[in-house]
Amino acid sequence: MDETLKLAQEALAAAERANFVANNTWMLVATVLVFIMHLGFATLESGFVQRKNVVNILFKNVMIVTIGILSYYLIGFGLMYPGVEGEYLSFGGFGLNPPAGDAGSINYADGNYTYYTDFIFQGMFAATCCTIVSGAVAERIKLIPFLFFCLFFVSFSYPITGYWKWGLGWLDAKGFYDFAGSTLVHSVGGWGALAGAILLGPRTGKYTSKGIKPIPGHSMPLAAVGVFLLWFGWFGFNGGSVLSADPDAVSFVFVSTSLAAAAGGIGAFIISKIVYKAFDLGMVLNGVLGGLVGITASADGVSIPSAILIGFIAGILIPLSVNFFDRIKIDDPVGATSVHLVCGIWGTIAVALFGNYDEGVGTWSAQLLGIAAIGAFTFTFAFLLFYLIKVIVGIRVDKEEEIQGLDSGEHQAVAYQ
Amino acid sequence: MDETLKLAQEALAAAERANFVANNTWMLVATVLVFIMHLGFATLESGFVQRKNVVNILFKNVMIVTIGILSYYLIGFGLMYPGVEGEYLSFGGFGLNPPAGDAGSINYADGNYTYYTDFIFQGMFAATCCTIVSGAVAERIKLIPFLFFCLFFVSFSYPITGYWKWGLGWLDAKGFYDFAGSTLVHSVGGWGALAGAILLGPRTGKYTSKGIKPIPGHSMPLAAVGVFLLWFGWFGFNGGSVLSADPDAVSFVFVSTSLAAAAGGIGAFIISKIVYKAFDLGMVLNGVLGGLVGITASADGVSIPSAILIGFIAGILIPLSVNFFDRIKIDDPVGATSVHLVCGIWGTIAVALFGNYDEGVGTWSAQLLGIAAIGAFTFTFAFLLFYLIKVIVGIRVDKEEEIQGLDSGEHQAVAYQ
Amino acid sequence: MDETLKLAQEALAAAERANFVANNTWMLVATVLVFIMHLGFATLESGFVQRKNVVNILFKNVMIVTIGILSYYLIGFGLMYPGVEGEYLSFGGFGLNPPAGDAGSINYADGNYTYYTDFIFQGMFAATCCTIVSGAVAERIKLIPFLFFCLFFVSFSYPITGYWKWGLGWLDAKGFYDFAGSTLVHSVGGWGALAGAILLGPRTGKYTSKGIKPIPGHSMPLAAVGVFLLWFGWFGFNGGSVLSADPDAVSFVFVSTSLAAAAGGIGAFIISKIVYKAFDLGMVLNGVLGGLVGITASADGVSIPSAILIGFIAGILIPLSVNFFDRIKIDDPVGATSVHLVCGIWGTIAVALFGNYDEGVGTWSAQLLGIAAIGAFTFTFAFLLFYLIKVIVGIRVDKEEEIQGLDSGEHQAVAYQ
Amino acid sequence: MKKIEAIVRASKFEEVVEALAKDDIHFLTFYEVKGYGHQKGESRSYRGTVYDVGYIARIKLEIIVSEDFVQAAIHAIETAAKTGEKGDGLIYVSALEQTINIRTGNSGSDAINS
Amino acid sequence: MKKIEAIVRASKFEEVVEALAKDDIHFLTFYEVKGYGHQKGESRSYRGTVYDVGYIARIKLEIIVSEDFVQAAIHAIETAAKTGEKGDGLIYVSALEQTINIRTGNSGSDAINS
Amino acid sequence: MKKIEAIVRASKFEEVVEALAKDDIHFLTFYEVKGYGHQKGESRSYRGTVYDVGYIARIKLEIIVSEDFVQAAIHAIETAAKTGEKGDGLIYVSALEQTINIRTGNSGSDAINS
Ligand SMILES: Nc1ncnc2c1ncn2[C@@H]1O[C@H](COP(=O)(O)OP(=O)(O)O)[C@@H](O)[C@H]1O
Ligand SMILES: Nc1ncnc2c1ncn2[C@@H]1O[C@H](COP(=O)(O)OP(=O)(O)O)[C@@H](O)[C@H]1O
Ligand SMILES: Nc1ncnc2c1ncn2[C@@H]1O[C@H](COP(=O)(O)OP(=O)(O)O)[C@@H](O)[C@H]1O
Repeated sequence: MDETLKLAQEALAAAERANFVANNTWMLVATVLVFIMHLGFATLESGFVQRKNVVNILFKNVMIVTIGILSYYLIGFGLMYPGVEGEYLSFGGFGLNPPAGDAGSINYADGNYTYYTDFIFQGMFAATCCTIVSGAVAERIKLIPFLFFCLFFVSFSYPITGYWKWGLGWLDAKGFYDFAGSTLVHSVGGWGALAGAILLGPRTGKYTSKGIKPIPGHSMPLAAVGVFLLWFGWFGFNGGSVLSADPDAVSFVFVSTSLAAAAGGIGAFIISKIVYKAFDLGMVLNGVLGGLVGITASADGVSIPSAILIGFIAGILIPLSVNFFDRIKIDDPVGATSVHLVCGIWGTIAVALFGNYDEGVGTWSAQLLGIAAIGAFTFTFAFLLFYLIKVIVGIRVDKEEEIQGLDSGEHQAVAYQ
Repeated sequence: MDETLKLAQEALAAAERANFVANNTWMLVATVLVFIMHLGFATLESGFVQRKNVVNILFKNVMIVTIGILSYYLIGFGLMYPGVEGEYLSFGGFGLNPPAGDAGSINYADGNYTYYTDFIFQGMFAATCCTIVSGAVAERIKLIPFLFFCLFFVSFSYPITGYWKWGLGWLDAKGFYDFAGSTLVHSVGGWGALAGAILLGPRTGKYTSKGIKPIPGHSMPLAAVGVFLLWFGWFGFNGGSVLSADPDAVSFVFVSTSLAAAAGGIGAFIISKIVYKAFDLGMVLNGVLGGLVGITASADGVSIPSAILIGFIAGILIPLSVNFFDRIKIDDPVGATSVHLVCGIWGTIAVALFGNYDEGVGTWSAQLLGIAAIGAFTFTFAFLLFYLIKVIVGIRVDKEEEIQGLDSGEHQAVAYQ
Repeated sequence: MDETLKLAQEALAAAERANFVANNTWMLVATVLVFIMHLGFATLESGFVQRKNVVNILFKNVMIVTIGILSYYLIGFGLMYPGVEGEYLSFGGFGLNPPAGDAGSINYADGNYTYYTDFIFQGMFAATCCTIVSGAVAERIKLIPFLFFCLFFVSFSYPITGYWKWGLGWLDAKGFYDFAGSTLVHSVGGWGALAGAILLGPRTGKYTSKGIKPIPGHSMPLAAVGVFLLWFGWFGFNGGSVLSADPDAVSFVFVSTSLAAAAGGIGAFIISKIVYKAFDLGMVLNGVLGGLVGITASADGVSIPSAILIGFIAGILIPLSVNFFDRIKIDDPVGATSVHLVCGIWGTIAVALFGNYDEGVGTWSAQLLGIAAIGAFTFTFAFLLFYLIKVIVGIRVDKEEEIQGLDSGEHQAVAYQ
Repeated sequence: MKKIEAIVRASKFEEVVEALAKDDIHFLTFYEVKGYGHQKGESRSYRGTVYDVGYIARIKLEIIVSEDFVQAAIHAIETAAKTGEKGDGLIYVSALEQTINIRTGNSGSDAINS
Repeated sequence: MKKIEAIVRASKFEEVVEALAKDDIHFLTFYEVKGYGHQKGESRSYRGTVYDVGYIARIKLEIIVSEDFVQAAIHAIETAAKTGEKGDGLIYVSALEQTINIRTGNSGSDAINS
Repeated sequence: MKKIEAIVRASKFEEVVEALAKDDIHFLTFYEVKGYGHQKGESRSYRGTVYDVGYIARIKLEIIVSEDFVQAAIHAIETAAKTGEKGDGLIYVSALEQTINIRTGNSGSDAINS
């Protein structure tokens, strides 16, 4: 009977371990899926830029990932998850400081994942915000100044606002809700993109006296590959944000995310046909992304029909927003502001509109406060940072180089031989 | 002692939960893998079409996924899994109706996956059948009529025949066996492809008085990327069709699937060298796909040597079949009919030849009946649907547009700048 | 009370099963990730070769995978894991011989994975060594002779040296340590690459009287896609080499691997800027790969700062090594020798420098012995094999064909239309 | 010897080559060009903006023939390349002072009949 | 009729076309060429080696005009294409014996004013 | 001034450029062309069907030289480009009425010696 007790205890321990292993495995798979989103961005952006700037955009995307992960290791993680609640700013220390023994393992997050899993999953998100910026400032920004921007943006701006909500800072206390980062990741990137696009000004020849002169991307296949890869990665981005492998939650998130993405594509398809009289691949691709960004804030807490509606509206917003930014002469070669900023804001509002969360969570006031606070902070941070760099070393390549292309200018190379 | 009992019960519950989490996680990973097959198809098909039709094929592939998932949500799932056995046709209702509580969760499928997992895994399969069609009708079909075809094909034809077997309809009762869809997915797509290719007729200039004039695809790298991605996704397609993470079954399926794919490549390599005197990349790529399609019906129930043989024969069939369809002047730009229809039928027959299944399952009569019944239904459905669309709005672009390319015609765009 | 005992036993069994399912699922996911590395190599290599040789390199990469998996099934697995310890050479039999019942299942590897999982995971690694070679001998080697080389290299050379360590052969007994294959996979491929590059000689026009004439790759996007996919797959390559889903170990490996890859990119970035005055995309891409290869031997047993240092140094080695091989006129179109051989050796040495392993494991003597023994065996094997093929049928295409390109020569095809 | 240059639609190119062959003109060189002419450029749509690329794509032929083939060649091209729509293109002829076949070294009309 | 050929910088091409249009020359054909001249080729860097591709990329224009437009065309191109830097390129003019418009069949100067 | 045009094999192009350089001819323009001639086109294999693309790929050179360089240039090209196999190509020379250097404005032979 004493035997039996031991056996039962042993069984329970083994069962808890098994749950731990299964949950952690999913979180690691989700990490891998989020990683590949960087390839998604790299291909999407290189597809949407001109042939003469492809090496440059690829170079940036590779560097962003390396810088992003390393700086998140050095500073970002400590800033975003200091382990202090309710603050505006707090720092948990440099590098990784895993709690010893089970405290960093099975007990770190109720048997859902380890300390290292936590870091690497979060670390994969970090670089994303800079990748979003790189698309909007493409084809005219200087390489090194841009990398400097990324270093500071991902080391400070992203983790600080990330702390406010996911690090259980003050915004979380206020009931602000953002499931997987419509605001914390996408809008943040979008605000940075907007700041950069404004300070840089449009590409030479984009807005002429004769009106808008489109500068088409050089490879639609690359762009399409990018969108499929991003959708692919989004299963990890949203599915992993459940922070466990809870079957009900994760499978629900898969469904809401996929249907929203699909609805986004349909929405963009309809509008670009009706309003712009064309079957515009670029629009439909961005519509899918819009749907994904839109559902990201509430993928775990809306009804499926709501998810579809959220995605559909996001898809509709894309062509209108792209057109709007062109009208106000803010030149964004890949449409990052429309996809990540506009749909990110929409998705965060959708939490208040459609979300089924606990009392006081995701309220109108909380959501608007979050959008405003994070928007204000991030835009200011990015704008000042870009501005500083601009006055010190300059951020825009000279006109001759822009016309020749950044590949021959910055890299003495060509993308295709 | 009462304590002990509680503890033991607790342990058992925890253990069952852990099994549930692990199984469901695998099913979700499999879903993600099946999803990326759509990128595989998109790249394969765009690689095999001419430069002037690339935007069009990409556009179609993106739209198919969005339409496929949404329509499967609206109608398909209810038609395919109505929860009624042995029938020819039955409808479980629109949209998603998850059983409440554990009934939709741990008890939904003996702790293997949730209701939502079931839907999204199945939903990813659905669009595939249309993607297969899109390859065969590429470079000459009108966009909107084709999307209409897809809407009806994926909403009705695919789920109805799917119900017959996987939904436990009449064919299942007859002992028809198709593990992961050699017939239910691939042949179904292949029959639709055949119907479309026949009704459309060949591309202008393909079959001249001077004989067959090959119209080479515009990018072999894109095509190769497609095949690798499809193989990659097939691990989820076949591995997920185990409908649990059962280690023995899934790992066996991985081995049989991989070896069949490899053997398919070798088979096509040998034949295209011997018969056609060339190291033909397109053939070898299609040979790998042929091997994958061939093993799909029996990946869980044949010996490994049989799996290799099945794949090898499928690989041999590819060059012969491609050549056959060219001889009878059925023009299929990507070889979809050879890969999915011919090898799908072969794979379904292979069940009877090599399969080790329960008494009365996968018998010759059952397999032939299944092939015939599903073939007859699907071909008729697709043919009539295409025909109806043809007489009402027409399905083929005019010659001038075909020569100019569908990209400038339908999209006023070019794939590469 | 008897009841309770039964219940407790049942619970324990269920819990053990759950652990088994979770572990095996991770190993299968890792297998899928390793598989996609073959696409990574295919795209990387085709990006780095000239337009006129793209079909040829793709063809080789597809054939290598098919040959690799099949030959590993036929012979390789039996040679690499004969189940005999401490030997130099031993053979476990042809094909697959799974132990019956639980012995091949839950008890095969303490409930971590099945026999079939073991085979397929190992099988995915095998082909890699040949893919590495194919890059270095690209643009001038004859197709069939090369495929012959692969057949023997992957059937005998790779599994024999693999047995020495992972098969628990003599090197393992000596305390040699190589976690995931810096030496066993990458250096082995690198030695083969070196042997081939030496015997073939440089591409026509690479080393002229006027000095080195670079022959740039034809598509930087393809090359970049390759590197991202390889990094993606490396999560399975290193993460799967834990041979279980142990949360602590796997998550740690994810972190060390990612940070080393990032540091490798940074290292190559700095050196190529300082020494070669250029923002060289090719170098940064190879730097990332160098970091990955470098950490592969010790990803589970070094501190995170050491992992970063290992990656960083590997990144630094890349430009220097590429330049060194060019100086001694060994022509390697993709830089495979620098990435896989040089960084593979560095990574294996790093085990002795930074590794925290049991007494007598990964000592300087053991590591150097391993590098020397495996290097000597593999280089000799590859050199003799290439040499034999050379004298019998010749290995190099004639100059006219080389200038025309292997695509029109060997395949009567072009990669792009 | 004369040099005949012609700018024609890509969609008509094959017919032109066949027409020339009928008149025993089997040798020619061609390449892709872009042009501005009566026909306005193709209109494209990108990101909700419709625009005109300005130019149109055409194929240019260059044919070296001896005096007595000129009219036949012109006639063949004219009839085969004509659609009557704007954009059909031009033919223009100029005189050559020397023509040498690299392989044979023959010059003049022998340069091309060898 | 005359044929004016000009080799200009890609970055100047649009200005040249506009300048010609100002002088009522709306028809022309152009294509991408590479050239060796005073200006040395672009320098490239690959895998740690800096090298010179030798040539530079340029756009070649071909304009068929009647006698009286020649000087205007040359002037327009010269002024619009000039930067003063090495690499500006060349203009050269040759005589045509015949010019036929494929659509109209008109020849001579009517070939291009129709 | 004369315009020398030559159609040569891609594999011979570099040798031709070097040969011309030896004769002090450093300036030229070139572009890729396709051609029909004695040599039949490359044969291709796709999906089990072998076919002939018809044309062969070649490089066309365009060299503006003054009278007295013509023979040297022709000779250089002829010898460097010759393989003796079908497909070696052609050289043809025509007269120019004007030549202007855009940068210097010089015309005639000065256009290219500046
Ligand atoms: N004067 C010209 N000089 C050079 N090329 C010309 C000229 N006129 C026409 N072309 C070429 O012919 C093409 C067709 O000319 P276009 O005027 O559109 O045909 P059409 O005269 O039949 O209306 C143009 O795009 C251009 O490439
Ligand atoms: N003699 C020539 N024959 C043919 N093309 C020439 C000649 N001289 C110059 N070019 C073309 O003009 C381009 C610019 O010539 P370049 O000498 O660099 O300009 P610039 O004379 O203004 O210095 C060259 O790259 C070449 O394409
Ligand atoms: N009469 C011609 N007019 C225009 N181009 C020609 C002519 N003859 C030959 N060519 C060009 O030269 C290339 C080689 O000609 P070909 O007759 O094959 O060489 P060879 O005369 O040495 O046999 C052709 O492909 C074509 O581009």
